[in-house]
Amino acid sequence: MSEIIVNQVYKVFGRNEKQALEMVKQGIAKSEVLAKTGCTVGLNNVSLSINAGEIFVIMGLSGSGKSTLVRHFNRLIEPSAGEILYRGKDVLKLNNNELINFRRRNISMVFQSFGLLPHRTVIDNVMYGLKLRGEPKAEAHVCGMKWIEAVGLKGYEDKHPDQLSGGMRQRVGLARALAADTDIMLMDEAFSALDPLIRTDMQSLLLELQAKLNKTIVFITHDIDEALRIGAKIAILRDGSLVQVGTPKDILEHPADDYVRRFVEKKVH
Amino acid sequence: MSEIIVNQVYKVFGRNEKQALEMVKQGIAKSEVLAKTGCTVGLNNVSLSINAGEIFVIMGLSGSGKSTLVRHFNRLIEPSAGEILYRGKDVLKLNNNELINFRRRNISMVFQSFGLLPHRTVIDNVMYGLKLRGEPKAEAHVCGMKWIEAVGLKGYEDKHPDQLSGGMRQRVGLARALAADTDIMLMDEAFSALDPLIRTDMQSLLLELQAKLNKTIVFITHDIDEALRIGAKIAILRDGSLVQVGTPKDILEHPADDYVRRFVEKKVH
Amino acid sequence: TTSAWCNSGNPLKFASIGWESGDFLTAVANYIAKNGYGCDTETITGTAMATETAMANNGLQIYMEQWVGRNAAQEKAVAAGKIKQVGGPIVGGAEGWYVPDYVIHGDPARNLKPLAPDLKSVADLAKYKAVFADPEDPSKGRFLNCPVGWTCELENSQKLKAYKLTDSYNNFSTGTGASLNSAIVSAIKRGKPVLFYYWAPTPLLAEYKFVKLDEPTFNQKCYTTLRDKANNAPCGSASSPIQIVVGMNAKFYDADPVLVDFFSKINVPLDILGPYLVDMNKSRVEPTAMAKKFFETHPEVWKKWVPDDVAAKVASSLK
Amino acid sequence: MFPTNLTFSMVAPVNDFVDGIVTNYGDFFHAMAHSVMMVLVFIEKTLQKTPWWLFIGIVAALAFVSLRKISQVALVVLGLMLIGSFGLWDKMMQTTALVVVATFLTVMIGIPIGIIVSCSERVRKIVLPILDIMQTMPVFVYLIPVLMLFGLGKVPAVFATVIYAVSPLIRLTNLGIRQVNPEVVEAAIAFGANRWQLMLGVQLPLAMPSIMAGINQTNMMALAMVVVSSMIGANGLGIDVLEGINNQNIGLGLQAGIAIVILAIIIDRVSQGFGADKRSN
Amino acid sequence: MFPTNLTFSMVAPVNDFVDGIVTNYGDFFHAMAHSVMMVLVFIEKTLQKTPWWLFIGIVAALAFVSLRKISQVALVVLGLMLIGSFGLWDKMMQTTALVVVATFLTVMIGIPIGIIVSCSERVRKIVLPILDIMQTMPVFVYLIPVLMLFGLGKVPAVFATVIYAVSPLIRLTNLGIRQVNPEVVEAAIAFGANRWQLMLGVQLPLAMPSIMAGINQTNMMALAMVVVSSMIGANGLGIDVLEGINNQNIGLGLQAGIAIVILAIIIDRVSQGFGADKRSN
Ligand SMILES: Nc1ncnc2c1ncn2[C@@H]1O[C@H](COP(=O)(O)OP(=O)(O)OP(=O)(O)O)[C@@H](O)[C@H]1O
Ligand SMILES: Nc1ncnc2c1ncn2[C@@H]1O[C@H](COP(=O)(O)OP(=O)(O)OP(=O)(O)O)[C@@H](O)[C@H]1O
Ligand SMILES: [Mg+2]
Ligand SMILES: [Mg+2]
Repeated sequence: MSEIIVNQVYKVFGRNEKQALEMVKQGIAKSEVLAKTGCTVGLNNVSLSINAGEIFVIMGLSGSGKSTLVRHFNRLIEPSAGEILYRGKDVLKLNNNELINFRRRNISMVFQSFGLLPHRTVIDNVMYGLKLRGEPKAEAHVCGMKWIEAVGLKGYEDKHPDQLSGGMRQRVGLARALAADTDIMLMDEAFSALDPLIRTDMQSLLLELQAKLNKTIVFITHDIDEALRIGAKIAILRDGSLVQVGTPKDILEHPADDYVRRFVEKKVH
Repeated sequence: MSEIIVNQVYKVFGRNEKQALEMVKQGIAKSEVLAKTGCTVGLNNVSLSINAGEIFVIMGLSGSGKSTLVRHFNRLIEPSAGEILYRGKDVLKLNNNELINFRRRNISMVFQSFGLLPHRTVIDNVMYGLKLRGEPKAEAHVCGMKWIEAVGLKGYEDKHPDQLSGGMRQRVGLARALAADTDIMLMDEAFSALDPLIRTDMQSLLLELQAKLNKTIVFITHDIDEALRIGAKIAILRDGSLVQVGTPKDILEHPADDYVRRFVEKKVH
Repeated sequence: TTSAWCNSGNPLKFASIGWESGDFLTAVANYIAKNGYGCDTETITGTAMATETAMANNGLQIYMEQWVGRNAAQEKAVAAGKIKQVGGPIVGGAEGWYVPDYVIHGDPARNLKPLAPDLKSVADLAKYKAVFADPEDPSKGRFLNCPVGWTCELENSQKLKAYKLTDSYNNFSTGTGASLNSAIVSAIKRGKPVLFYYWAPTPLLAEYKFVKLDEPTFNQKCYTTLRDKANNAPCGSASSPIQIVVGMNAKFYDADPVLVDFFSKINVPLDILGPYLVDMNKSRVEPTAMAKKFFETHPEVWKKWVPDDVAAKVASSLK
Repeated sequence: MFPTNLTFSMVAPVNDFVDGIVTNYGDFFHAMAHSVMMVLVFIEKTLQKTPWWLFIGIVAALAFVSLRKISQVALVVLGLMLIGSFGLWDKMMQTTALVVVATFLTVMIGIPIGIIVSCSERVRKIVLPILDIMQTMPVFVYLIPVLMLFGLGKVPAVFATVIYAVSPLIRLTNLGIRQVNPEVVEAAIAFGANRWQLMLGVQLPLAMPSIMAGINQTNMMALAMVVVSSMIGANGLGIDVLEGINNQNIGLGLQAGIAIVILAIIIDRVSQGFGADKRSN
Repeated sequence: MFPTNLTFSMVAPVNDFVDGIVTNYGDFFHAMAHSVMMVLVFIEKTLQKTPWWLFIGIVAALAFVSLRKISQVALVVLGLMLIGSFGLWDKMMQTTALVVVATFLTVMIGIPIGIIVSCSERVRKIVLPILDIMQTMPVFVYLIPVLMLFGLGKVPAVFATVIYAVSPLIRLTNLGIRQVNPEVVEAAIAFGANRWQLMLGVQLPLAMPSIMAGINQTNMMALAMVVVSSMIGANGLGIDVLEGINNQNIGLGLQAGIAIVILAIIIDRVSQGFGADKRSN
């Protein structure tokens, strides 16, 4: 069953959004649109569907629109055109309350740049999602501590984010999303700052979660090994357009074009 | 010839620095020091030497003190104890002017969290080091544009950092350090947010720079493939202590302990 | 003898006036009203603006020293019947243009030469404009006018025209009484010449030696031109004779004939008042303390203002 | 010089208008002011009845809770003692009652408005000029009508103080909220924070330094208004300043001025202490 | 009530002290003030001699450069015309001269001090109470001695305005610099920025929103002081307010008050425009 469906979504950043959108729809290239209008193309006619309970990996060049795409799923960004369905309901048509509930219960996110609350301690950051939806403090604390331990930050629960290393901050963001215990988890380069040991642990953790609790995980990564290990499907973006979607096997064996081939090449040789 | 020598450096973060330092010197473990004093051990008796013209890779678990260590080289952090020599001169004894000149001419850095100037455009960020040391504007601009192109950001030179994707920001930080054209470059997970294609290009760029211009590069990474590809020497940190230093071959063939073995294992199998 | 106003539980509120003679009169009247008539009295501080407004609205009842015809707001309220004016607490007030004595006669003790030996009347001023030179515009002299918005400011501005001094003197607004006073005191302390408008009874005039410049004698027709801003060819005249009264709110006036009678009898002779004012200003004696001293030393004056029973109560409260 | 044929005057119509209001509605406004005044009088009386050592004790305790430094508490106590030994205790209590009520009202009004302004560009465009007017329109211009309507004394004083002091608080609350890192706000929204949670849990705490700067300015301006308050019949320390001016008694004015400054510093430090980041490590 | 046996008074010694200074050094201070006054008089005369259409033209041009919006420029022009048609052109020029000089001095003094304060915890501890004093010590307390020393009028007015208005600017400059993201500062230092470059290139630009809020407060407070300035003999719009007060001529006071507000808004908007982030995209 499709958990998320993305339907012909376009996103253009900048002042002359309308004009630039027209140009994009006419097939003018991202660099040319930028040079002519000063607008950046984020997404260009992206359509895809993500099944419930699968780990869906998104890959692509830096700046190709991965973060922009996942931000559409919880409507942190409104598309310039197109629609996004969650279990058949149009996310863009949710009213304010529905949207808040959707974010609290159904979808959580690990941010590429962490997005921690600088004025709160590690444990308070991790409990944040639970507190927002009004869970009792004691339970939230227990749950928070569980995930802090799971990401290996026990002992640091009373520190503030600015006292942590980059990878530790990333793990706080991870624990926060895990603690929220939602159906969908958006993970924007959630492991990029982690060393291989912790990273492997975290990958296993994700696989376990997905297997046991049937979570839908949208995972952005640059590491093809990682993508192949955990991804049930892989989507590859380029300049805002979707180049290929498929199982790891598909992608490895039948790359849609040269670009995809070079992406997976590293693995092959 | 040794470009940088680190001699028995300790670093403790927190209020009871003295007391905690004593405990560390007595060999008490990092987690225990944290629990007892609230102080975090950053570095614990680290000594190493880095040769001129080599790419020196630092690896280790998240939170093991890698960023802390390289911040000592350009004295963004003062050690709790120990000394740091650059070409035989004690960096800790430089007076204010000497230190500024050292930072302008001899050492540049790519920050893990980028550290871009949010109020300046991409090109101004990249030219920043050159402007600081008073190079003529026109030349600095030419040089800046050269490196913006090299990291693949042509067309974005007039954007501000908040209009870029994570990987693009990282590349701005990279271009800024490259443009400064110093003897030493400190690269704190400088490629972590980059996709494999751009990443490979950047690795080649570094190797070329090192070969042609004989730059000394201190490189923090979590990617063992990357470490093996570009590193002349690899140092492995754990809980602030140096566990092993050696050539990739050394490390692969004679890991000092289980920890190191697990780190490189992924490659071996 | 009792007061209808106070007996019905109303507080009797005096305006705090803010200059020495007013403060002294207020303290005297307040003391008698409180101790002699058993009133619940209060003295409310405020600028003239605030207290005059409150007088008209019955926020205050008594204003012990009002100069008739010298305040536009007050004139309006009187005309509208909101304020009644009675009695004459001070007789013999003065106002005019002054210079320190040393400007005319010199002061050998301070080594000051007479800078304007022949200065007698306003007509001589043009000749001496350099003596009173305005630092902002030294080609003219500076005349320190009275605070903005007071009636005297308008009169003085018209007088400058009438005395043909507009080309030789700048009309300087001092803003407030306090800054006028400070400017004069500063000049005196430094032995500098200064030309200004002032009034009496005040500690300033009582303490230092000044010379009041002669003006044409009072003449109602000319005086009217002096009070008309729009008139560009006024003729010279001294200001109208001064009348100082007690102002009271009309409601109070109607309600309490007994106290009205008391207020209308109050009068402190100038020769008694003068030294008191200097004392208040120099040795910083509180007005209430000054009033008590006055009650003790001059029973012959104040006992005339009240019935015997009230006088007795006041006298006994002094012990 | 501006050509005179282009000039006109609004003096007469304004005066007539105000006259009309005072004549027709004066009683109504006076009655309204009366209840506010009773609150003020009650606070003032309570403060004045409090024994001096008890008052100092309470303030010292508050200061300790807020500042957590014995040396600071000692300074607070010393300051109050100094005011007392100037013989200004009673007047201080009157001023304190007025300033505390005015500051309280200002904060209650200013922070919410600041928040609203920060949420909407349109509201900001409307509110900003009003703030400009409130802060620069000379107090005396509107004080006369207010005085005519509300009577002399405390009520118009509180009124004027709030109007004058609320503007920087609104501005700084708005500024602080707008400066909060958008990435942090985005993260909070992504986890389903509603407006209220976002404001209370993220934006306000992170805007705290600016807001505290606003509260500091509010305190300062409220105390700067003490003299003006006395000009319109409010009792307190301002009276001595006025008397000092009128009678060239600089020492008297200075003493009261020092008392006002001490009061300002105490109120400021204690309130800043409560707002400060209590992060221990 | 505070026990009376603990009281003492500093009234007499202070009065004697001030008397002594005025008597002995008054001439010296008057001479000092004279040169400042000449500058002020010169500016005022120049402004007054400028034809009104030229002045409006210059201000409109400034506003255009700063605000880049025709509608805003039109409002500025309209505002000035309104002041002119109230017949207050000359007085406006006098006030403008005073306020512009005072604001200029305040900014020249306030921003550097704010920067110094932001660099050192120790300096901050010393400067902060001084700011408290400057802002809350009632103007009139020190104005009378200042007046006696410097003479009536413009100079003490500028003096008082600067003292009163500089405090929020110092505070907000300090706050803004301290709030700059430490990671950005670290990066600048790593590339060899010296103190000067760090301040000018990184800290000040990033602190700009706070600093501009400080300049806004400075403008507001400088214009709030216009009436006080007139109380000590400085010409300008304040005179009409005083006259309005003393004659209960509310309309007259209101007209001048509106002129002051318009002036405040124009000065504020134009200066804020110059400080605003000119980022186009
Ligand atoms: N400013 C600070 N204050 C307190 N503790 C700090 C500070 N900076 C670093 N630490 C602590 O020092 C330790 C080492 O941190 P460091 O940033 O050097 O780790 P790292 O090896 O770079 O990790 P990562 O791979 O996650 O970036 C961590 O435990 C961290 O909590
Ligand atoms: N707020 C914004 N304003 C303007 N342009 C933006 C904004 N956010 C993203 N962009 C642009 O949209 C494009 C896609 O950005 P996005 O962050 O989605 O890339 P990404 O695929 O996540 O890259 P990375 O791997 O580097 O994180 C980029 O060209 C970027 O410059
Ligand atoms: Mg991204
Ligand atoms: Mg690090």
